[in-house]
Amino acid sequence: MKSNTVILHTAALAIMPLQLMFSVFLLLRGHDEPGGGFIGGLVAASAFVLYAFAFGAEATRKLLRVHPKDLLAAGLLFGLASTIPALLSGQAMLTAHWWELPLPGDSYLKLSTVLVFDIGVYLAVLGTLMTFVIGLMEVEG
Amino acid sequence: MMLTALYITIAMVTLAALLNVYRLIKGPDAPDRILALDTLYINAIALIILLGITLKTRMYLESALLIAVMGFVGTVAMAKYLKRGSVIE
Amino acid sequence: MLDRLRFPHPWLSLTLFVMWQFLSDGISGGSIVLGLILAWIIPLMTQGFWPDPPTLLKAWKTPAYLLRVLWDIVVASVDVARLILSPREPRPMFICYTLELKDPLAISILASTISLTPGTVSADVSDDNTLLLIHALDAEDEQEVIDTIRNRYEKPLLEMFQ
Amino acid sequence: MSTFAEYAISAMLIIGGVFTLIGAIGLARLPDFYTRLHGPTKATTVGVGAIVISSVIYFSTLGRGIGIEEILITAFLFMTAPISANFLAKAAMHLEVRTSEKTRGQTWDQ
Repeated sequence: MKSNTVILHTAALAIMPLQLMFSVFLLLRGHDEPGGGFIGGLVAASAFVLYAFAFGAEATRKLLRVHPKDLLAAGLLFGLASTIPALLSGQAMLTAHWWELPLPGDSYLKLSTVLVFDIGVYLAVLGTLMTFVIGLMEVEG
Repeated sequence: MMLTALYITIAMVTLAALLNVYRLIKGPDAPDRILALDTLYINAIALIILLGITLKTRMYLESALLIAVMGFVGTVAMAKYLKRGSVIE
Repeated sequence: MLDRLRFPHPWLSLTLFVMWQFLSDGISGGSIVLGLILAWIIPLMTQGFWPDPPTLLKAWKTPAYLLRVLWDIVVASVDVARLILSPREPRPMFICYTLELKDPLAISILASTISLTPGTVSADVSDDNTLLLIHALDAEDEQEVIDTIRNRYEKPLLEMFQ
Repeated sequence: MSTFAEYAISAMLIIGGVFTLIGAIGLARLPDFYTRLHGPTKATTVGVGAIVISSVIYFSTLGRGIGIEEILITAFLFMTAPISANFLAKAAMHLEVRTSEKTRGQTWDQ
């Protein structure tokens, strides 16, 4: 490995889980408070970028497991899927639909097409940024 | 009394930010400028928290956390660029 | 699939789970389910890259160390503040410090501690993890700084990581 | 809000402001890069820490509970400040930034 990166290694390993959790938090609270898919995707991308600083391009690719372009495509598919319930019930495209799943402990898991759309944005942003970063790595060789 | 303390603190942090801008412009070297930027974003976090206290809302704390996350990655990226001439090896 | 359902880093998982309960405004069925999922997936993603699991043999010594560091951080800031405000020129010095610690995590903790405590910033770790370059803002004597660090921070860390 | 809480919040705010300002004065006034590194890593981090504590006290007296965000911000700043300082010092050593004449000891670059 490159000259001493002990401190960066430890830092990346300690900070990355926090960043990933924060990104999921931002994604999920996006419907009725500030936050949402875009900023959540940015934070997730920053976690992976920090990882790339510490461990290099190959390790980041391995960590992602899929090619970032596939993430981007999956995000777009999620966005498309969020339009289907409205179309099936004969309303205007992208009309929001809500379902509530009862859970033990007297609480509900709120699912909605808005959330599906937000997950799509999240994946698309993450995929785009990681495509940039990995593309730049390949240019530099 | 708390309000007075709040305004004095806001004035002090703003002054601190101005001093950082002075260092940012004067340099003399690239690491100095990055250090000034790093301190500037920490001051921005302080200002956002103070704004939240003034407006009695916790809505802005997420943005402060966001600046902390992104600012750190930015500082590391710039320092790595100076050291290697490239950000990712 | 089932053999993947394990927690490679129980402490990390526990921290993530507890933190998620706080983040999602109180404990509810939904937050517990999501917290468990996150506490499972995130450590699993990064597990291959942790160095040999840090063996915190004496975990109960951590709070004492943290409190000491926290107190020293406050003292350090007052020291630095006084120096910045006094008209006297500081006497900076670069110091080479020989590490006794071997564990990478322990070295990182020591370096961070040094950066946050009185008058010193750790500037670099040598390639073979045996030397630490320290910049002292206002040092009288090289040996004095080395002794302080050795007794105050490295000894407790040595006891914690073996 | 009780008077005691109000005094505590005011004191914490002023302490935070003073430390932040001193960190910035150090950044503007000290002679070379390595000495300037000391201001932001210590004084500014502690300053923001004090301001965060006052925010925690304030919102808990308003009855909105203790938020994890403040704790996360503090933990994050205390974790990242030394690492940024370390990286900037490495970059400065690589670029062979001028040190003030009074500096004793040698830098190294690898």
